[in-house]
Amino acid sequence: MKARYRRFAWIGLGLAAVGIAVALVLSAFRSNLVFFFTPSQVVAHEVPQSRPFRVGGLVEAGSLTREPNSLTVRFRVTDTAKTIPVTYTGLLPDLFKEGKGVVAQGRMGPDGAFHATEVLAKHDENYMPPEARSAIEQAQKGPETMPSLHEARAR
Amino acid sequence: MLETRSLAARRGFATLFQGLGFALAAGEALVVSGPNGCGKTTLLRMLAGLSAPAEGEICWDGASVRPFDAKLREAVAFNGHLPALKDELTAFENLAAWTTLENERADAQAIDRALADVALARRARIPARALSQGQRRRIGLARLSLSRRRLWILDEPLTALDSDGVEVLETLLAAHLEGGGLVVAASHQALPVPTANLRPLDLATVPGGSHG
Amino acid sequence: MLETRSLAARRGFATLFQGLGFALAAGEALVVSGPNGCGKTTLLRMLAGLSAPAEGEICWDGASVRPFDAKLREAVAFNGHLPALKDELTAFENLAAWTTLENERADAQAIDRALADVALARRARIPARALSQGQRRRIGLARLSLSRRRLWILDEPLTALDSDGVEVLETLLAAHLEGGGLVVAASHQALPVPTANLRPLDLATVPGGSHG
Amino acid sequence: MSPTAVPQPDAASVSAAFAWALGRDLRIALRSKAELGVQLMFYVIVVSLFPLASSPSREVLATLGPGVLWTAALLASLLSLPRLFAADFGDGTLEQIALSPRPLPALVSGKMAAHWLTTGLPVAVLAPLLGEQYAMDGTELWILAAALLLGTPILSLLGAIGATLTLGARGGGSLLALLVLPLYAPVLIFGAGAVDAVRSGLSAGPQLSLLAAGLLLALVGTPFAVAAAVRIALD
Amino acid sequence: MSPTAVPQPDAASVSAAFAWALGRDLRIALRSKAELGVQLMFYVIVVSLFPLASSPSREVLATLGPGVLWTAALLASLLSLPRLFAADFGDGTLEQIALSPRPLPALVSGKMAAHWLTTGLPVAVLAPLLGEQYAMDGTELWILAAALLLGTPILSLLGAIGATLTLGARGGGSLLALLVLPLYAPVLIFGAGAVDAVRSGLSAGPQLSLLAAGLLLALVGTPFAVAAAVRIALD
Amino acid sequence: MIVNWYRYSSPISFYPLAGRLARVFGVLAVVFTLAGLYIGLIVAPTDATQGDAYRIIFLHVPTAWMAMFIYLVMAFWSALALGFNTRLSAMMAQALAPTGALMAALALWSGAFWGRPTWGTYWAWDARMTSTLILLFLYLGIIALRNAIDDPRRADRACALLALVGAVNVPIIYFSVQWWNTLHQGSSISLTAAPKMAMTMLEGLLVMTAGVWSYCIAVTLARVRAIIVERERGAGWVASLIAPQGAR
Ligand code: HEM
Ligand SMILES: Nc1ncnc2c1ncn2[C@@H]1O[C@H](COP(=O)(O)OP(=O)(O)OP(=O)(O)O)[C@@H](O)[C@H]1O
Ligand SMILES: Nc1ncnc2c1ncn2[C@@H]1O[C@H](COP(=O)(O)OP(=O)(O)OP(=O)(O)O)[C@@H](O)[C@H]1O
Ligand SMILES: [Mg+2]
Ligand SMILES: [Mg+2]
Repeated sequence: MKARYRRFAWIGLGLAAVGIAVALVLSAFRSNLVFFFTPSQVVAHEVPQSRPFRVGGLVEAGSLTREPNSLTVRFRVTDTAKTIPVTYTGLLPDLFKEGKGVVAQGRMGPDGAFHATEVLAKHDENYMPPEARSAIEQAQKGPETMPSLHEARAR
Repeated sequence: MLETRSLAARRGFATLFQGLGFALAAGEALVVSGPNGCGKTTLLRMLAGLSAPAEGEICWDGASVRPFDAKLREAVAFNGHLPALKDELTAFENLAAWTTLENERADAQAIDRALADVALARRARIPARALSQGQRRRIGLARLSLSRRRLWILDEPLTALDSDGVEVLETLLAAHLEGGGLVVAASHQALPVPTANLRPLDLATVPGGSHG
Repeated sequence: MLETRSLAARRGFATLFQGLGFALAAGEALVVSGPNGCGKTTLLRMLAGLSAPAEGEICWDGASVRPFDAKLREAVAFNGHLPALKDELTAFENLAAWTTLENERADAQAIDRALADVALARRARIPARALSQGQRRRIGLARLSLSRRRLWILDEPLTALDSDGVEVLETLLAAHLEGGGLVVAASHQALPVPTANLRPLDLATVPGGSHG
Repeated sequence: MSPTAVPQPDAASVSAAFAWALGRDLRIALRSKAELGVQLMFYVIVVSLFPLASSPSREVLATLGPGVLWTAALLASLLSLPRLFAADFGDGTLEQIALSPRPLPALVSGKMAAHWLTTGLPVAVLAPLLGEQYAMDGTELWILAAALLLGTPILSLLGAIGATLTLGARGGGSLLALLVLPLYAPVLIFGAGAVDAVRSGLSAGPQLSLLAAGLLLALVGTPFAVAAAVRIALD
Repeated sequence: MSPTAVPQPDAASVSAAFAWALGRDLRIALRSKAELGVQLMFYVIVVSLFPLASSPSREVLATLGPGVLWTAALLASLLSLPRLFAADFGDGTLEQIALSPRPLPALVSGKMAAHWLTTGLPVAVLAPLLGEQYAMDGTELWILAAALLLGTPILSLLGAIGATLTLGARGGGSLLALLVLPLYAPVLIFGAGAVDAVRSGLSAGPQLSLLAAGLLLALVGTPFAVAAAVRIALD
Repeated sequence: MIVNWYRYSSPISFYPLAGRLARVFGVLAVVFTLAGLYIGLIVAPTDATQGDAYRIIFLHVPTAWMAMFIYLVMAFWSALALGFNTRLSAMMAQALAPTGALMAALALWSGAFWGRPTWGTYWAWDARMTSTLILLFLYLGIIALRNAIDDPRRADRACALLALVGAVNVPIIYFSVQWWNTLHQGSSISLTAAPKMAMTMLEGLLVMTAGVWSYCIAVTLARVRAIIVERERGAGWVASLIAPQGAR
């Protein structure tokens, strides 16, 4: 009899542990486990000052400028609340588009701009032919897209 | 108490034995013999509940048991080829750890006495690493002397024992059998068991074997 | 051939034996006996050149030898407690590796014959891990049968052998002694050596010992 | 010596079995006096190797810190895993343990606890001291210690599964590493991530709660997995 | 079977002894089919662990590359060291080897060569492939391979000394690591330094010649040291 | 029905059935794959954002799905093997591991080559990639463990246990995109929502998935047959099976 109670106690303990574990996991996922920081966090100085980090957001429409005769580009990354300037020297990936997602790796420079060493394009999960896209964009009157450097060279 | 029905053992593609059936009652000692590699050790490990038979079943106290059965684990004391000694610990500590593990109530005096009985009193406090082959086996005897298990399974218990050691084993076996215990032992030499209690089993005569 | 003078062995603070002197001629077998822990293994390891005596000296072919002496290494075949088998290799491969190491000229047929002589023909090609205790010891016998070493040092050669195995050992020992070889063996049981060649040595009677 | 079946005092008691295994393994570990020191020295050396191998710019060091301290902890755990069960398996003790009437999950838990106390705990205590080398500050060191305290037991627990599964298998050490490292990877990611988070001015909360959750789940599950693996190994 | 003392054919032949030990150990290693694969997997995993733990900025990765690849090579060597002699010691083979008429330094050299062939060489071949991950370019990869080819044999040789000295000692694995890692440190420094040098636009010549010198010295010295250590261990 | 299944749970009666099924699925695999490639490479339009680079999807997604799914199937057979000690389920698990490893490797490889043009990097340590890599390592670990244990029965049970322990990883991979805000895109296809993908693309993807699926089944069954022959070669029926060819 006593042994049986003890057994129940252990089983109860195990179940309780599993329950707590599940609760902990859920709470962890409700807070942010980040792969990148948002511009708002950058503006609020919630980012490391002394070491490289990642910034993610949308490329602000119409913000992309190129320095002549070099691969250096400037653009602004926004999370719709806040916006930060980014400079980058190098080839941009194919999917880099104004108005589309981007993840940039680098650090804050003294000029207040984010100096990227690497720019990754983050795209959404929609796949459709160009005609469909333009139809949708027409409908939404979405922002006009600028060709990426890569595509520009391909022409 | 201990019964087997059409037990078979297979290793690789070889059948070591099959159709092995016997019943062992309280106070009896099954002494398994047979040529090298005929499956004595394999049989003993099955009976101890360490490995599953390829076929057939093993019954303990009337109930069929599977490997690591709780009832069997309460009843069996297994002394195999391996000494189960920790080289870092002394003979005393090794024996104390064993008895606690087996849940025997044995205090320090009892342990010292058991070690003295196997002539290890003067070596009880040096690391087991330093003991001679026979002295290591003697710790196993001391363990049996403290054990209240009903079924002793002994694989070649005479290995490395001198004549004094054999005498100690004889006393232990006699007392155990007299008290209604069971013994299953494998050996190439005659075991010091009273003939009245002896049930010899020659594995070479069991069908299915293909030895060598 | 093999001679010792006032040999002594110490372990910890215990003197196992001292003042041990004997001379063993070609064709003779020294069979060392004595209670567990009296120093048989210790003595055999000294004679094989594996460890240095605390006192005294060992002479081989008239010359005093130290541990790992080159002359001794050419002459001695040592079968200790440990089987020196690689579990990953088969019995055949183990034996082949040994004979090459010992510089014996033995081809595959000879090795297969030696294994067949110890009734391992059908187990020659499975990993040594899968062999039974006695089968492992038999590989040691097969090795001796291929060896042309003059001095055999055997620690408890009967361990785990069945009666067939003992017969094999008997034949081997007889042939070796007849050919002028020397044997030093430790055993708790009578060894199958022709009485004419037997030189018994009871370590319990050697002074200085304090056993148990 | 009478073989009658006396009712055994507390054969089924989980805590007694746990204490037995824990006590025995700790005693053996402490018997080799140098043992604990050696563990710690290993950790110190590995942690100091990295700055040696890569060019030790201070800034790079700071980035590396958590990763190195964690990887070294992981390797220290990994290196000592083979001993955890292999010795007992080789000398027959594991047979006796598995055949004893005491509950096997509790016995192996005791062994795992002893492993953690001799490898994980010392590392968790030492790491903050070494962290200074890597330009880590107060909070970071505390979080490092907390993460290690939560994470190293998981390493011991998961490692034990690998250690028992490879018993009697060929290719010992590296096979074990191959089995265990993938299981270790999440611990490493969250463990090092916790320190990275505070360094970046974020809260280490999510990482620490994930580690805690992992620890709880491992505590519940591994004893049974390891017990099953032990029985498989003996078959 | 006649026990007359036949003059032995090539008892003193160093190369025969070397070949015997090499062949035997290789055969055992290859017997576990997965063995070599496991070694390589271990290396790949350890190399991939570091980016997991530290924040994986590409820039930092590039700095880390040589250090990580070398440290992992060193750990792969270290992890397989215990097997090098301990197994032979445990099962009595080492006794037989030491008692054989063949020259012991040659026999242990064969074992060390087998160790290198199964751990060092595969790593040296694989490292350049993994180097790509760490943003290393053509020349750097060649220098990396060259440095590893020169350096890993030193690891096997020096490691063997540690492995024999710790035979039968308590605290096995970690004691070995403690003994051996300080000996490994210079190899690591020059090895990783060679790649760093070309990366900085300098010549890797000095580092490589130091490694070569170290290798030659180790080749001359260690066989005797290891042979002596084996005899001590058996006494 | 149940009786039927029970009958096929023994290697002897499963062996011929597996042979027939393997042939059928082999043919299906070829047909579906060719059709899928035709749809994917020729019929399907280019993508608005990714251009033609997106066509890697027709290899990447089916293999990534299979890598995870095979692990679950393997864990299922492993559980059966441990629970009921059935030989055939252990053999199934054994046969699945190499195919699973291949699928994981293909998913990683195709993902990496897709990532280069689209994201701008072969590899980033984000959650999904890392956990897929871990999945590959788990497969390799199981294969290695099997090779390292001599006794096949013991290997069966040890590998089964490892497979079950490692199964924790699969949900982590699957949900990683939802839990972590990572680089990898979210799902385009789910059972609960409309596909976020043009119809032709989706068709190509599904046909390719059917092809990869059939390939995995065919290869696994063929491997099971080989395993049965190898393991049971002591038994009479296998001996009579291989004797006519004069093997061994
Ligand atoms: C090495 C890098 C990559 C790995 C390890 C990886 C892994 C995976 C895995 C495991 C899945 C299946 C998950 C699920 O069904 O939810 C998946 C799905 C997918 N992946 Fe990747 N992936 C990689 C790179 C990429 C890249 C570069 C792209 C495209 C730019 C991509 C696009 C997709 C798509 C479209 C799916 C299907 C999602 C769905 O609808 O369920 N992957 N990937
Ligand atoms: N994989 C295998 N293939 C073929 N035979 C095997 C395999 N594994 C084990 N065996 C055989 O199974 C037998 C095991 O026998 P066991 O150890 O029970 O013998 P034993 O009667 O105790 O012998 P001994 O008297 O030598 O101790 C041996 O004959 C061994 O060769
Ligand atoms: N450090 C030590 N302190 C005290 N005694 C020791 C120490 N090391 C070894 N001994 C003793 O030395 C002896 C070694 O004996 P050895 O192994 O040669 O015995 P043996 O005659 O071969 O015995 P057996 O018949 O049991 O094989 C043992 O009695 C052992 O207890
Ligand atoms: Mg036996
Ligand atoms: Mg002895």
